[in-house]
Amino acid sequence: MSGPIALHWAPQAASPPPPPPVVPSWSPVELIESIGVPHGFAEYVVWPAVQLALILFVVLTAVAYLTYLERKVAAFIQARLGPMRVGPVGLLQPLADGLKLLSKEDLVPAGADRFVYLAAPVLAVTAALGLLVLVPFGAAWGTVTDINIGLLFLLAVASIGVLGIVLAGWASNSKYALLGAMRSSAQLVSYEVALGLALVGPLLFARTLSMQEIVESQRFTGLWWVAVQPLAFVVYFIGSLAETNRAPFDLPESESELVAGFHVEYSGFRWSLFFMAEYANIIITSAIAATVFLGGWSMPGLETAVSWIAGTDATTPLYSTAFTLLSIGVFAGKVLVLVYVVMWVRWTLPRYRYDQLMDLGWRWLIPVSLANILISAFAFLVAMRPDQGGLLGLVEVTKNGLWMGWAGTAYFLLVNLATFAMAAWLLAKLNKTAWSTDLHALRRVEALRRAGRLATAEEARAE
Amino acid sequence: MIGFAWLIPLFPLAGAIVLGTLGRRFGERAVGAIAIAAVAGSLIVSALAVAEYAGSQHHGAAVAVGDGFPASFEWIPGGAARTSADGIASAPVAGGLSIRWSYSVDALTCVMLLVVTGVGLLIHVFATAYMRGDPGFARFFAYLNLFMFSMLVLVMAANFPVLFVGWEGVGLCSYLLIGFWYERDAASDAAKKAFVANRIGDAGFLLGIFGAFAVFGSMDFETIARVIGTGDIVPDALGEWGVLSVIVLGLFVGVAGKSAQIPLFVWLPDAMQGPTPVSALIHAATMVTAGIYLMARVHGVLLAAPSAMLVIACVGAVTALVAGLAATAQDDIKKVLAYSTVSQLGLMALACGAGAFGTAIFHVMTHAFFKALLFLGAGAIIIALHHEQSLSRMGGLARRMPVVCATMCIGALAIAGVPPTSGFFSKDAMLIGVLESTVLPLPLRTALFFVGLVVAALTAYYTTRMIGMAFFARGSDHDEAHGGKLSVPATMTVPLVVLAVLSVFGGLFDVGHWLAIGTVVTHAGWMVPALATVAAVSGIGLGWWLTVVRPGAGRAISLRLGPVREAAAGAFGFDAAAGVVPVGATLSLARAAMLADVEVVDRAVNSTAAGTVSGAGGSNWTDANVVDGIVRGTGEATVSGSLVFRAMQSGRFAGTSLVLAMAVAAIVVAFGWNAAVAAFGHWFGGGQ
Amino acid sequence: MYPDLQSSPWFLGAVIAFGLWAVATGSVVITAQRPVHAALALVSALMAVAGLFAVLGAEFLAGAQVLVYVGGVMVLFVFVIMVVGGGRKTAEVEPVSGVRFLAATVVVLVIGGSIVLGARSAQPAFELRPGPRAAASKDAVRAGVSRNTEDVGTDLYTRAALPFEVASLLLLVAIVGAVVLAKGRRVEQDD
Amino acid sequence: MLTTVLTISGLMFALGVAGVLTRRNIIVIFMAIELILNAANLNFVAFSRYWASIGGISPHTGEVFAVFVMVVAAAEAAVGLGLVIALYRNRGTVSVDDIDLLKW
Repeated sequence: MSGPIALHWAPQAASPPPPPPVVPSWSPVELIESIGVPHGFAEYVVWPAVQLALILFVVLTAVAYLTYLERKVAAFIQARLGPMRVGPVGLLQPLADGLKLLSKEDLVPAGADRFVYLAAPVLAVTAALGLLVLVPFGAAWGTVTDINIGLLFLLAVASIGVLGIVLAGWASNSKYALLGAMRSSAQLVSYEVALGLALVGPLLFARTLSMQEIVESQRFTGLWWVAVQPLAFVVYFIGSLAETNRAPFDLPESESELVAGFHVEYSGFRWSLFFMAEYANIIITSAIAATVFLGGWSMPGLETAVSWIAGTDATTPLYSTAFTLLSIGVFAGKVLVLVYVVMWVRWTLPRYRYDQLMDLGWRWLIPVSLANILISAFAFLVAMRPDQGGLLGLVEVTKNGLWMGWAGTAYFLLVNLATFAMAAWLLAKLNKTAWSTDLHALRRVEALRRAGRLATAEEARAE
Repeated sequence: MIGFAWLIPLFPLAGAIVLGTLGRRFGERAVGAIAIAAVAGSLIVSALAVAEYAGSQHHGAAVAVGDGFPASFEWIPGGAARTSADGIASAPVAGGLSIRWSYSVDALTCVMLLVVTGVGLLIHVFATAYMRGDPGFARFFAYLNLFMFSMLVLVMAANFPVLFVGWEGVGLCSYLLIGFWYERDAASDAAKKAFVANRIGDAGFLLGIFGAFAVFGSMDFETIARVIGTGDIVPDALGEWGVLSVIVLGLFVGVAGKSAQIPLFVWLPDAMQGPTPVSALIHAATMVTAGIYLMARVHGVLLAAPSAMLVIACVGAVTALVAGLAATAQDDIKKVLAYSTVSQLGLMALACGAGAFGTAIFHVMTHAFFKALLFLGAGAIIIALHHEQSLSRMGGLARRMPVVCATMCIGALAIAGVPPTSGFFSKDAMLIGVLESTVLPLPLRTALFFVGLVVAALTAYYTTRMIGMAFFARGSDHDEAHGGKLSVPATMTVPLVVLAVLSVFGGLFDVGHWLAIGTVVTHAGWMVPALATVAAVSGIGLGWWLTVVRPGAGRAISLRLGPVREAAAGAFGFDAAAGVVPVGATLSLARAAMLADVEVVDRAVNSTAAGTVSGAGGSNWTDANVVDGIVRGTGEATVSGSLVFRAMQSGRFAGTSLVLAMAVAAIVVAFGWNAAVAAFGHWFGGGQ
Repeated sequence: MYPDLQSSPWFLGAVIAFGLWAVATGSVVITAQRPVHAALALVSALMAVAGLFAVLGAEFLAGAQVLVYVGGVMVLFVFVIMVVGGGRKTAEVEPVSGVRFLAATVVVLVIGGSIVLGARSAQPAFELRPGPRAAASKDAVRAGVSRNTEDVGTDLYTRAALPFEVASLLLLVAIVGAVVLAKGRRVEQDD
Repeated sequence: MLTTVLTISGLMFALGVAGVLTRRNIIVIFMAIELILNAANLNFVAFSRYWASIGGISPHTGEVFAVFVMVVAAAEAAVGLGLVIALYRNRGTVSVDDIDLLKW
């Protein structure tokens, strides 16, 4: 029984957390002001207008070329060439498609609710494009605006898109469209829960809802949250596939069953609005994933690269421009990789059956994300410094974000990998005995039933 | 980590809930893993908490565990609650009955925590092998985890009510586990017997608690100890029977129920109907020592009532002696161990009565090690021999189960008190504690000391007899000739080996000295150790000679002893009396009740019936003329009245809601009138 | 940027604009002939209220309003309208006409008028300010950024912990109730 | 400033009451009730800001209240719409004027 045993291990005691990473201070607002525009007007009207115009142009072009990319990816996966005729290697194909769609007639079916029918695609595309304001495309002036409830706002506005789909399906006065809309709304509402819950895990580490600050928090800690929240990332990714009605969850628009689902009656430009909304949604969910899980525009070595180009003085316009453009490039790269994975999945996996879809959502993803939140929160609480209410002192909450040493990093990596493994094991265990996923057992039960029916028929005949 | 000690009971509780609700969905491996993980979690947290406690400065003092909901909260509020200005209710004012759910950790709790979780973990591991293939596998571990939860609550409780919750919880689990194989009549009868015996004890225990609250004004152990420490309460003198003595005797009735003292010990031998791991964990190592723990916990109160302590010491000594004798005559291996447990508990009660509480707890610890070891070894034998429990049909197992034999021999040496095993140190300390007691009068001290010596010799004898008959005797059904080695899985042998090591070296941790409550025993002189060693060795020698060297002589002696042996096997009539006395009393009461029923009640009923028949005739006329007239008149009046009222009951939402809104408008106008006049009166030409 | 905004005329302008929007679409809710149109108008009105929340500095509430009401409750409404075939105009005149309409109008005028007049008679000292939140600066990452979500969360999980749990229980009960109600009895066909 | 918000909420409340009183479709009545609840929420937030300006209680009490109102509204919508579906299934109508089972 010697002296007190040191249970509170504080490896950070020797090394205080570093200062927050540098963010350049110059912004093109100064450029606009220098030609005589008043301050507030420049900052709140002119510059955002310029940014929005740029972003809309870039994103809409990207959407058009995503259709091209999708066709190419599909073609390569199926050992074909894909569009090759219009332009070099088919590069002008989206343009041709767009012209075709614009020149088609805008049909309204008989018996449709005209106003709702016409408004629904606009609602869907507005909900999708409205989100672009908040996506942190890059550092410094690479973002339109950054509000304190950024992620919440993104989720909220994204949820409006459901209304567009439901109303479109209903207003078409067509059974295929209605069925597609019903499926879609049920699917979207179900998976929104898992999606939102999955985002809570990384938020524990980011400690903010602001998109830009989420990126900054990862920069500060020097860790992408996917490393400490792999389970949440997987759940989020699956959920985002379902949210964007992508294969293998494309039941609302499955061609083979419902012709095309909720937009079967639409034509021409309004039909293309739905497509724009779908692809914009893919970009945005991928952007959110990149921001929350993959470090957003940040990248190890980004500052070094900038300093090669523009020196180390963070206040110069050159530094700011180089930093912003490079960070936008990094972000675009991450988003493209995710979008590519989405397409890859589409052309690789077969479609889920409807009850399997609901099973996956309610019985797997939601419990898993709930468990993830619980375990992560507990692990976090245990790891915090004793004076901040924790136990082990592996992580410290500073005003710039979380600070953890190698021990803390290792701790969180281990805990979350263990969570991952445990969740998979437990759910497999729990769901194994459930009848609806065990097709083998189902078939056996069906055979037994048939035998029973035969037996009763025999008895009846005997009487 | 003491701040997180409230987690300790929660792990097994979570395990119990998970296994109780979902357990049937998991396989046996998963169930075992969850149950063991729950206990292991408790063990880890306990170990950390104990390490921190031992390393800290508050030696001996109790440390409250945490603050806030799971650790400490207002459980049964009482008294007047005060509400502060910021809307947050503060603690109730002092003076009222306010019971908090709270834990505390002190040295005593530390010892018990380690013993309970450590031995519990080993037995859980053992049980996964023992219960393999049982249809109630998940249920068994749910109960076992629930028991761990209750036991941990019991040892960590900071006041009587919380302790009582744990006390009842372990009783419940004991009941459930004794009757685990409820389809056997014997098991369910034994469970009921244990339950009833414990109820009797609990009645006394509750009276003791109420008395303590009445006298000390609080149920917190710390407060009670403080009140006694102030000297405001005058302790009873020896031979005086004040209220303190009554409280202590009340508590001791509870102790007798839980820790199997005369006359309530009868349930413990029957409790062997439960699965063997249960016997090892609950009915040997942990639950039955709760009574000893309780006496150590409130030793301040006990020390203030020396005459009651004298009773405790005497009851303990008699229990030890009677059970020791009974153990020598048993044939069922588990019953031998059961009576041995009763006997050892008697010794511990004797030590408590003598004031040597620390040594009693010391013996609780060492006893947990070697008795759990012996029980688990017995369990291994029983499983290997396909549920054969009769000693006379065993024999020659030493070759066939070498590991079990070796570990059980170590356990037997330890319980016999052969130096230098742990049993030697703890038993020796208890004997010295009795001899040097400052509570008991001198001649009684010496007499009780010699009773203790006799019990030690008896212990050595019957343990050796059991080991000899099981492992070394020849010429039985299970001799070497009948088969080769019996396979014992590693999940069984590993706990056995660990417990064997603990049984040998457990004596090094002299917790009696560390706890320092009651008489602190110092190992000085050679007299008592020498006597104890002689007693042990002679017992062993006799046992060995009668069972292995000359088994024929042993059988002849037991034949010659005839009726005495029969009496010993039935624990000198206590077992039978437990059935006869209450049953006889109930029967005569029932006979009296029947007589009263026939003579008084039936007569009254018959005459009432006659009166009713004659009254009915008159009633009939009144009914036809008066009542029916009123009823018809009411009906007609209702029909004509309804024509008016039905118009208001349109059943429509619209009308109803309009009326509702009108009422709201009226209220708004009525309440807002003055304000409206004040603000807008000038619009209408009035007011200011 | 936040305190500036609130003392500027833009603030009052925004409140009035959102208010007009809310009231205008709110009146469409109660006059629209088809339930779907009423639902769309209600979505718009709820968005306007969310905008008011945001202007008043309750950003979290604004987000929650859109997420819960528009994304959840209104989808449910539209879903149910679709199930019960509410797209058709009802046979009767909507809203009702005649004496009931007159009575309802009077009642609404009395209640609404009293409330609005009462509100207008409020003390001029009733001034809306951002409150101690901006000043408190609970280690705000950047100066001027409101920590509204964190503050509401702290309040919700500390002072209002018990109501929060009760509310969760209420939701659970509502879920079970809704499932039981909407599932209905399985119709036994015996012929 | 407070008066502006209170006036808006008063108007919304009145609109809600008018909807409840004059509509027949039970779903639309539910929507009108949502209007009333939102008016109440607006009041909560406005008074919350007001208290924030003069201090005293926590400035977020109103917002916390509004959160609870939302919870109740969500629960009400779930149960209420479940009732509507049950009603429609059993009686084939959602007009409150046709549902007069409670009459004598």
